[in-house]
Amino acid sequence: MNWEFIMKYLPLYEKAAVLTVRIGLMGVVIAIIVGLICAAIQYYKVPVLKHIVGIYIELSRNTPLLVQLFFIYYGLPKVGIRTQADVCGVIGLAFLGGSYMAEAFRSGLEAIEPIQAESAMSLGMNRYQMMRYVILPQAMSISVPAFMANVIFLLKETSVFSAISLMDLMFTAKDLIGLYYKTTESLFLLVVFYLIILLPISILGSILERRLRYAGFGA
Amino acid sequence: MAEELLKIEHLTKKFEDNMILDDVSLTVHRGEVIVVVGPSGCGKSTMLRCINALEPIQGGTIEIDGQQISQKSKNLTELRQKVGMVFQSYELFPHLTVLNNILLAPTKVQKREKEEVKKEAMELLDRVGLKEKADSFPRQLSGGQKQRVAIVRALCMHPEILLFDEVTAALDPEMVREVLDVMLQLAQQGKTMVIVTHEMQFARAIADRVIFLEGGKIVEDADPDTFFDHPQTERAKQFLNVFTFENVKHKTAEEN
Amino acid sequence: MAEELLKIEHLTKKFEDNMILDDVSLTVHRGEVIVVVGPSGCGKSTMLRCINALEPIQGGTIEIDGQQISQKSKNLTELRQKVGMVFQSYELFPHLTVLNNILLAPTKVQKREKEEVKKEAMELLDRVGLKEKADSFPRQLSGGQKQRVAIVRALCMHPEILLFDEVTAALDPEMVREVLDVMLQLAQQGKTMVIVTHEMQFARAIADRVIFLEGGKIVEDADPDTFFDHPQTERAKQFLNVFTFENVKHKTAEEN
Amino acid sequence: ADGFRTLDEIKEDGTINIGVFSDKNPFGYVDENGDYQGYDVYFANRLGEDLGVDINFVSTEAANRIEYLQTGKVDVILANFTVTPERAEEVDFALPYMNVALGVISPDSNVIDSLDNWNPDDQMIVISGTTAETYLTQNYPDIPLQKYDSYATAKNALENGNGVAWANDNTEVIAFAKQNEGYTVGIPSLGSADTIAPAVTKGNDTLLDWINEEIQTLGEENFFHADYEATLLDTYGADYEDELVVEGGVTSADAEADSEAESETVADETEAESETAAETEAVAETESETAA
Amino acid sequence: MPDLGLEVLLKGKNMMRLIGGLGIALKISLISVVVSIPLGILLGALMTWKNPITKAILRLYLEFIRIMPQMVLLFLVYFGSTRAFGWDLSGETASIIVFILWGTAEMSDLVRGALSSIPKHQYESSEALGLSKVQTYLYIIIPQTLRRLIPLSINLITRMIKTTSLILMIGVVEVLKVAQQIIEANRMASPNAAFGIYLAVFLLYFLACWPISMLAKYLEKRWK
Ligand SMILES: Nc1ncnc2c1ncn2[C@@H]1O[C@H](COP(=O)(O)OP(=O)(O)OP(=O)(O)O)[C@@H](O)[C@H]1O
Ligand SMILES: Nc1ncnc2c1ncn2[C@@H]1O[C@H](COP(=O)(O)OP(=O)(O)OP(=O)(O)O)[C@@H](O)[C@H]1O
Ligand SMILES: [Mg+2]
Ligand SMILES: [Mg+2]
Repeated sequence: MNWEFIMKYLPLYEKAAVLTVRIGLMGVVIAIIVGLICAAIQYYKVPVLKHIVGIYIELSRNTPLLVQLFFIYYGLPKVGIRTQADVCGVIGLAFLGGSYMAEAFRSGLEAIEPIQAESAMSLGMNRYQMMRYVILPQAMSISVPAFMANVIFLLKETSVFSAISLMDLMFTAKDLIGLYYKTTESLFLLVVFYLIILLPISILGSILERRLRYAGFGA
Repeated sequence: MAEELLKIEHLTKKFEDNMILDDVSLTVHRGEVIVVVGPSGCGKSTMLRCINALEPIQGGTIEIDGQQISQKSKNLTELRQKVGMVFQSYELFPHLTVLNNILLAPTKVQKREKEEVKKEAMELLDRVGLKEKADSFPRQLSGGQKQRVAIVRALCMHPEILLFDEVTAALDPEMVREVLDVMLQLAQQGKTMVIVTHEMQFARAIADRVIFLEGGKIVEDADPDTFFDHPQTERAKQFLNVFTFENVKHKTAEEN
Repeated sequence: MAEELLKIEHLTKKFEDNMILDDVSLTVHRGEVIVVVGPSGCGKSTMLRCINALEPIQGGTIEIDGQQISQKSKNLTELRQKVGMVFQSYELFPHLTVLNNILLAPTKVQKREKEEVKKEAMELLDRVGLKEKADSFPRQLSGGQKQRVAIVRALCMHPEILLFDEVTAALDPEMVREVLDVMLQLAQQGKTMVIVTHEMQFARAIADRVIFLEGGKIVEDADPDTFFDHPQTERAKQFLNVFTFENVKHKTAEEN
Repeated sequence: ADGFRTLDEIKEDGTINIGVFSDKNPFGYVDENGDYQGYDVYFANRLGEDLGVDINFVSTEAANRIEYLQTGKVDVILANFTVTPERAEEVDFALPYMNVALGVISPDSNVIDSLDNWNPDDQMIVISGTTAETYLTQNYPDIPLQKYDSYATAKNALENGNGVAWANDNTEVIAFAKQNEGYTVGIPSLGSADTIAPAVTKGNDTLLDWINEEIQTLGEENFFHADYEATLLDTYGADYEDELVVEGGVTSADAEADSEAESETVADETEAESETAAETEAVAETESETAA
Repeated sequence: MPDLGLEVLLKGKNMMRLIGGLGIALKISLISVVVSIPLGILLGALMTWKNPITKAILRLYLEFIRIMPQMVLLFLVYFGSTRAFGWDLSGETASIIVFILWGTAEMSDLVRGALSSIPKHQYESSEALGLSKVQTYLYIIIPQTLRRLIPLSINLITRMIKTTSLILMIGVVEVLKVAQQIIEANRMASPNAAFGIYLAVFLLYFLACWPISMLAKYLEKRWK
């Protein structure tokens, strides 16, 4: 292990980690928004739109992110739709993550017994009050484990951004291997940085999940 | 006779093509306690749900306090506040404490003062023996405690009429008793109630009138003594038979 | 007196440091029907589970047909075959049809001829009115039907004694009746049974002896008429009170 | 062995693993029938034939080539591998079979003909692990590079306008300009004039010696000219033939200096530059601050 | 209408080559799943062991595998391990190794979940009928666990197929690489082929994964 090399290229990895996290989080945030909209459309069974959402979810869940990115980044410009690499990364992640988030939210909503809505209604609440005070708070907390799993999944998926020339962690490692042939050191740094990013989120996720599973409300 | 609080006339209700309630008419006066009995699937729950406009109806009218209620009523949420409902399964909001379960609707829907409602809620909780559970969450309560909270929650909205749908069906005998005792109290206070139950002894004790529903039709409508001791129809007799047993032990004893 | 089939002597059972069964002794003779009643948590289920060696015991002995049974018994599976057990929740195997649920143990454990067992199973199914459900899966049955299958499954092993643990607690009244009727039939046929139930009328009708358990101790052991009409202990009186109601309606009627 | 197979072991096995590009038309690519084609592949086929073994082509990316040799995943790399001193420390190069320098191609609409005064907002497309990347990283650290790991993606990126220009071997960019309308090689020659040679795992002398002998022998029949005519003529026309092809392992500079063929191939390059430059206009005068 | 790559797709063996590339992806996923299932069951069972050292090691392994992006795992095995241990590993073998490592981790988690979702009274009623421990597992627990497991493992196959798209990064010629080769070989004749070819790849992956996930969904619903 060449520590000199490691120290020298540490800053490069730091920069890459920032980019990984930044684009990853942007993708996750948009995925959440997309997911919420899709889940709402499916929950309220909005005509026409619900079919479109259904098709989107199937397409997105049954194709790899790398192929989605290749199509967006290299294919679409041929019909005049051009995107910058970072924008493309965010779009790709949101396209993929949107369906995963939608499923997480939808299963949260569906896990709530209809009797909850009915008792809210029989207490005289209108639709908005019912959603705001009864359904959403419960659905959100039920979705937490799936939600956290999705966040980790999406951050992991950013590793394919290297294929569209985004200087993320994976890219940096690949590049250094190609430039200086220091495979062991480059991979070592790569693993360390992914652990630094993902381990805390994973631990947070399992804490939240345990709380919800064993204690539930009122822990 | 006291004023007519609930007036159901020629109610029909279908699920797709199945006739669930078939020309049901029923008037409940203020202060009256009506018990509805009948075999499983005869439409008891559906009837209660129609009164609260939780189900769309296909024919007839339902009036509460002189105002017609249906899913299309403009003032539906107001009308629903006149009707308190308690269901079979624990329908407390699991993410709120007992107290917040009770306060939610009075403060958000009726926009009443939080402090005032809180005072009332604590008094009611005290009366059902659950004062010290105010800050517990539903999952920390037993089934019987949950149902008593659900009753308090409904009461705190000051409804004109209370509907109970097999509120003790999922409980152990002692818990059943806790809940039924609360309902007996309410009856003594003169609350208007429509109760669906399978507890025949309780029905006889609490009812002013017993309604026997079968196949979506009201087959009998009588005072409890008449209904339990001299049911008029063959069907009601059969139904009541389910709850009585003939001794078998003597036979076995002889064989021994 | 008929031979002693089940003999429990000075049984103690703890969960960690909680004494659940405290020096319980009970003898059941061939052909006897014993009903065990008592408040929730008093140890009724635990007692039945000990008889079947589903729980390790901390003291005392349990003998079936003269042979001691415990989790360490060498011939445990043989002894268990002498005891048939039906639980509260539908414990049919969901991946097998009704018939295969019944055939599994007789063919795999007792190595009996499949055809012969099948013939017997179909006769028993017929007797509980479920012949045509033989090829259905458990999820296609109602709760009452599942429990009747569970009873047939236990019967098909030719047990010496049958244990029933609140088998109707999760059922609607009519389904309750279907299942209890099957049990009444078995009593008439002279089967030896130990039954835990909250259906007091049924208990009275079927029991040769009623055992009242409280706090892990046998508090009363009497014939049903004595127990229900003249309970000896204050606790038993309190317990039975849960099942009787005093009329309240006249008061309300006066107030109106 | 130390992560490589000797000549005898390869012969015994009956198959040689050769790393080539599969997306670098016309040097190494796969045609619509799934067969490998191109200048490098033509040579590779001949190697296999003369060795008397079957060939297993392994598709490589630029950045993988050293890795593949060092971990023994291939026996030989014939993937347009430019000889550099840094690489020579990691692998052993055989005699060269082609000349190369760097070039920069850009769309006609915005021809880049100098790397000075670079607009910091513009990005230069390069392929990860190529000499272009190394050269620009060392000599023009301020030019933002947009890096791709395959030829296919880099070319797509150029077409799609993701970067303003693409720096690569001049052979490659010239070929691209000839094959695609609307592109100009604004800087035809950058850095040192280099050569392209087969490479083997460091220390695999038996295989290295055999390849060197083979290249020398093939020179007698003008094999690489034939290779050019079969694979590159369509793209470059006849003009470039003498300029690109190195026959018998002897560069024009070597020929003039009459130096020994077995010597370290890298050593003599700087002397070669004036000679090469004089001969053509397409491969222009190289700058003096060469990497070597 | 400019040519967007459809002609190229139909030229020569191009379509067959793409499908062949997908075949490699399918082959790798299938082999990996088939190996992962027994290994996962074994590991899931080992996880229930009381031995704290076994437990700690297994947990470490599972957590590491589940946290690292699959691409990193591929690089670690393909480049890292060949360096460290000096063995010769083809890209395909490396991918199978990674997918088995990953699949086993996922599988063991699924097994654990499936086992713990079998209600306790299933064990008890089986014992009460006099079935021995072995018989209980053989006739009652394993059949029920498998039912829960089969849809989940089918789902794992689709996840693996999707992840095979990454193996072009370690030099395996699969669908995406074939697509790049086709685009490259036809750059002159059809400069816009990237659109059609990548679209075709997108659809091919969809056609491979969608029926499988539908099957999983169907089985899950049916065996609920
Ligand atoms: N949402 C629904 N869609 C279709 N049919 C329904 C629906 N809800 C109830 N039914 C049917 O309507 C009939 C009456 O149901 P209801 O729940 O009112 O019966 P019930 O008298 O309350 O029975 P129980 O004593 O079992 O609660 C039943 O046959 C039931 O199958
Ligand atoms: N596995 C266990 N671990 C610890 N305590 C237990 C366990 N099972 C039962 N208990 C405790 O043992 C006591 C007796 O339980 P048991 O289930 O036998 O009561 P029961 O008389 O059957 O009550 P019910 O009428 O509610 O079925 C209860 O206090 C219960 O909390
Ligand atoms: Mg009902
Ligand atoms: Mg019990």
